[in-house]
Amino acid sequence: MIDRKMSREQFETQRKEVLQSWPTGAEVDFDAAIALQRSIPKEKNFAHAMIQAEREGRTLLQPRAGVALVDEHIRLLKYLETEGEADLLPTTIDAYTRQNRYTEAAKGIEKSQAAGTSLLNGFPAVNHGVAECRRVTEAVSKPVQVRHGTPDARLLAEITLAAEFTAFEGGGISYNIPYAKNVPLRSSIQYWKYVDRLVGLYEEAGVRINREPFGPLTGTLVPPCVSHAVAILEGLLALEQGVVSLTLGYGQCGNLVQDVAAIISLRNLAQAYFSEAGFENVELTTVFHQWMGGFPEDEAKAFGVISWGSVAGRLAGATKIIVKSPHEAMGIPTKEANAQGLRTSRQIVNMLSDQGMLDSQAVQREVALILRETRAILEGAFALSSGRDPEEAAVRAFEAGIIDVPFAPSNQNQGKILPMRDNEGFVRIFKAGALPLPQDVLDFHRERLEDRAKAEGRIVSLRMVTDDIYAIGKGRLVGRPQ
Amino acid sequence: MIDRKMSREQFETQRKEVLQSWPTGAEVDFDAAIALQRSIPKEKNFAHAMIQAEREGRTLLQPRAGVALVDEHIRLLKYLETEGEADLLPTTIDAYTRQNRYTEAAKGIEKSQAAGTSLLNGFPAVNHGVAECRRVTEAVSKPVQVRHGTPDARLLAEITLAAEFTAFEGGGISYNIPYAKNVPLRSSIQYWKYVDRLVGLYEEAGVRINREPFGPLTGTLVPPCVSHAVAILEGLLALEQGVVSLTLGYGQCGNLVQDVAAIISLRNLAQAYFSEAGFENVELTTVFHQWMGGFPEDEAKAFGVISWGSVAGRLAGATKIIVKSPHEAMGIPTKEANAQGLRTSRQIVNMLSDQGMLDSQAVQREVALILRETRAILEGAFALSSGRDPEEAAVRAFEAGIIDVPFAPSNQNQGKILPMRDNEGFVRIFKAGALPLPQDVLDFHRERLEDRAKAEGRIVSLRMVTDDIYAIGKGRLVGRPQ
Amino acid sequence: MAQQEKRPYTIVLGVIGFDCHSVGNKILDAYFTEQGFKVINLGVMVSQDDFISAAIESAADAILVSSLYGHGEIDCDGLRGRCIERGIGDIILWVGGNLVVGKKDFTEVEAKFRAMGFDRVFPPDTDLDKTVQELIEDIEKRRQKKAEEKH
Amino acid sequence: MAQQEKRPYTIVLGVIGFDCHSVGNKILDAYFTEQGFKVINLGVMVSQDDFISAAIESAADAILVSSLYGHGEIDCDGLRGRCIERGIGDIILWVGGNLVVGKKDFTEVEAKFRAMGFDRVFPPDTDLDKTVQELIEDIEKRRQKKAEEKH
Repeated sequence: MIDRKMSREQFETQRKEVLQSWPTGAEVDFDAAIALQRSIPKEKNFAHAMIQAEREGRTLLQPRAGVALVDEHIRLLKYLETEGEADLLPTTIDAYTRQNRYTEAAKGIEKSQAAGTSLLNGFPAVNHGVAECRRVTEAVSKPVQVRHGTPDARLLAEITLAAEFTAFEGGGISYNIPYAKNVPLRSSIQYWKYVDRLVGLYEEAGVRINREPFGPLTGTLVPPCVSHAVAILEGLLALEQGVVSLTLGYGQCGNLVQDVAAIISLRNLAQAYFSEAGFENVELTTVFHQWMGGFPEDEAKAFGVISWGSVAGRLAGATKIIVKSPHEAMGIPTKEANAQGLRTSRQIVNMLSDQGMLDSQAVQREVALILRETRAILEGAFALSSGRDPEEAAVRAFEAGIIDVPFAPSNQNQGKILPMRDNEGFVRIFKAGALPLPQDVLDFHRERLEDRAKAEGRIVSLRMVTDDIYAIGKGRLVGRPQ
Repeated sequence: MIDRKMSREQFETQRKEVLQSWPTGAEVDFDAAIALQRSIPKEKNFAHAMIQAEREGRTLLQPRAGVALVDEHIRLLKYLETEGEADLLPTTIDAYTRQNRYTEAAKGIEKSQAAGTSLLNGFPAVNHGVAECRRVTEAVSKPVQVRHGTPDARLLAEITLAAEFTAFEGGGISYNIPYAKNVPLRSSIQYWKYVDRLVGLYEEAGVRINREPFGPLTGTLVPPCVSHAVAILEGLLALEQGVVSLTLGYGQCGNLVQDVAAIISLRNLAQAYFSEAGFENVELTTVFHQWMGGFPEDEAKAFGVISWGSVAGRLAGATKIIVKSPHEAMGIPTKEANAQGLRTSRQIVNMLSDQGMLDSQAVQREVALILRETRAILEGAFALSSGRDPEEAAVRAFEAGIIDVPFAPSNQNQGKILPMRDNEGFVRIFKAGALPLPQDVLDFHRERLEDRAKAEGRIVSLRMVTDDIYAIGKGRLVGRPQ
Repeated sequence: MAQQEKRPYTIVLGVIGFDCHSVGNKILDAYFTEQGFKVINLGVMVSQDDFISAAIESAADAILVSSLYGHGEIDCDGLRGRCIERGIGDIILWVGGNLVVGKKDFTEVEAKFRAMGFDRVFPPDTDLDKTVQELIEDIEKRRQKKAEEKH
Repeated sequence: MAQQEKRPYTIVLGVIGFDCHSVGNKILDAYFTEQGFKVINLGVMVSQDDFISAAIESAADAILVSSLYGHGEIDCDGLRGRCIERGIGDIILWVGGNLVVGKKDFTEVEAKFRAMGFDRVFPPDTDLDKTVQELIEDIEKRRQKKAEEKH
């Protein structure tokens, strides 16, 4: 096993720079942070909540939420905790902070104060600083995670972990490719190595912080093998830096068999690859994201989409589900709508919690397929690196299009693959680009798509992809001609 | 095959009496009714819509709805058709009419006119008469069914079928045992023989009317074998009188495997028993009722229950689903809430319509169990009759407790059986009364209940039954101790 | 007097009008029986006069009326008056369930049924463990008052 | 003049500010290209000046701004003024998406963005087949006006 941990010296050199990049960085005192984190009761530690749920076979519910001002944000989280019955709380970071544009974020805070309502789409944690952020975590009784989409989240991690947040979403691939335009993948992976090392340092000091690579990527018809390949690589990168509590994610595709098979295969792949790489003491858990694509505008229909996500997430046995709201089509929800989405999901998850996971021959067949596909991609990626280095593998695989995320904004991504639903709504691959899938697998995908085209009396075409993207918003799974 | 059709002479003698029992009976002109029914376009015929959906593998959606006054009722149905996107429309009859209390219904109409809002819980079709009822069916573009709960629905059937309704719910058992206190079962079966014969006469005149025994019975933890036994007997009674379009029903129990197995086994049993009795040209379809028990008061949670019902109904491949509304806990919904329930269900059914039915070993196992149980009950019932007469079998089976419906109000029912959920939420039998189930089946039920009791650290008891009845309303499937 | 206090609390249960919702009624019966009450359960579809006759016959402390089907407003109208006419005007009258057609603000519903002469009005999700205490208190108060009147 | 009319309709597309929602942008690009437009697609995270520079370089008829992340109100403020300053004050400016934080009445949102100088404002579920006609009409009108001004 090759030790790829960032050296303490290297870390401290960067740290100085990171903490000086914005005034609030000066508030970070690592020793004080450790002491504070140690004093947090177990039930407020995210990693603890996740592994407990996993062991007991429970599925936890977590919303997304964040507003510009601290007191408003506290009110929001408290509401989601009481009225929404959330098991886990989020703090979603605003888009300016995600791009390290703290000056713009400051303007957003000011404008929000003036307008009396949040004009930012999230909570600008860096601008607020450690002491103010701590007010958030201390005001609530549930564990709180930082959720964002930040290619360089080093300062954000320093500030929020010092402020008693106990979980941090993201990764060098999953918070670059879908969230940036031209940040070199090598850079974002380096930034995230820092974050993971920071979490590793907390771990070494006896504080377990949960890390969660962002599973859904672009959230738009991403085939499970693509997001699984990214999840495994990011998982390895995190474990290499000393992370122990790791949650791997997947965004709902909509076909129940595929969604259940995706969570089963994700666990299976993670265990195999992590163990092969020598990581035996991983606290592995999973997260299932309710449908990330377009939603129906009608709230009653949106409740249907939310419920379906909860059904699939629970029947797949995910450790937690990230919940949408009936306002999804309209952007950021009110706290009331957010709590409604949580309560609908709660009812579903509770009613299903006594019932077993879904298992069927169809699920087993699909699991076998996803395993083969993901292994083909990962082995294709590792073949480009020496010593199975996940960083090198990721960078070169993206360059070569061996990993290719559909509809991603980043110029680090080839963007040659195109997904499409088959006749039963499974997400299949229409254009495979340079994905190194076995020929019989590619043939299988093509056959399934031809079946659908035949059923619809048209030829397999780009138009079908567009139809699929808008289908759920228009009330269906497969985008059929009207 | 023994011909048990009511003779035309017997029918006409009764008819005279029936039509004289309230002034609006005089409006019924059978020849004119036939002519009118024949002129209805195909797509407004309920039987046609059902068999088309069955053949195409689609699942239709139907709400419950009815108010006191004609114009208000038309507005309600038109709203459910346009804003609710309902495939099939109902006309739910008020509780006074169900007990043939037309004088009280008249008072309800008056009070409703005075109050400017409906004080009746349904549409008093008999009081309104043929011409007024026809205004309802002619104002909408979807097929309309009469839904009620009337032990003696002879006049109601005459009036509504003459007014172009094309489907009529109910049966001599299912509209007595859960809906009356002391109407002799033999009487209600006779009343319904008349209704079925009337439908047979329409059929002979070239007009197909859909008949639907009421599947859920008391809607409260009814084991599938009990409701299936009733459905088969009522199906036979209807077919004997010349009914062709027959929809058998089942009310959601809440465990997915059991619910899917229930619909599969219901189809299977119906085909076998009907064919054995010599009925080969039956247009058999199925109806799945979303959860009929207590609902959560919170609308967001109610949306979860509604969605779960739609998931189960669709994965079971039911021909239609009867839809609840988010106001369910509060009684009769507004038209807006009713349409919301429909749209949530629509989104679910549409998203699932491309996906296959659920099949798994667990489903197959449960199907086999329900088949054995139902056959045991039915054979026990038939053993009490000569020539496998379903009427005699039903009457004697209820007397003997061989068929026994939990929580029914009728004194015609022994009320000795008690159902209870097992640890996975399957409805099992706690007290079997005189149900003639094989000993190994009874042992299996008991074992499953003991497993649950063990998991909950208590003994199997009546308290668990009560807990189960309120569980979904309180946000869970199994009523566990807090 | 001591003997009188030992008399079990006696209640008449039933679902009024043409309502055949039997599940809640069976549960109320089982619950109050378990709590040591003497329960005269008339089941479903009970008329006003049947309630009163049963209450007179059993010398009941209270009549607990259920209505689930939305016609409660019509069915319950005049019940207190009928009780007065038949000589049990002071009986405890409770009503609970889905009392009106549709989703209405409960405080309005409560006001309406209190105006009709019901002592307490309950929504369908009432917690029985809390309610039973109120019922005992109401009964004790009524018995005490009756006892005082006798003296 | 005849030649000028044959010039393809040229539009600049992009997602403004620090918004990286790329799916809709890719679909708009594919759609307008298929419809025969010349599409200059700047992708996601486009600044106001980038939009204007691209429009000047390509002599574009219109700028179609997308914003999905709720910061549209901050990001779009002043775009028309900047166009005027840089000499393309008459360019067609469209904006669409989830323009503000949270669920707001669309007519209010529309009024707000029209007041900022946008010619048309669209919700996220806009039907492209309808919109393309409006765009052609707007462009034709602008070209005609420009032609008339020259004479």
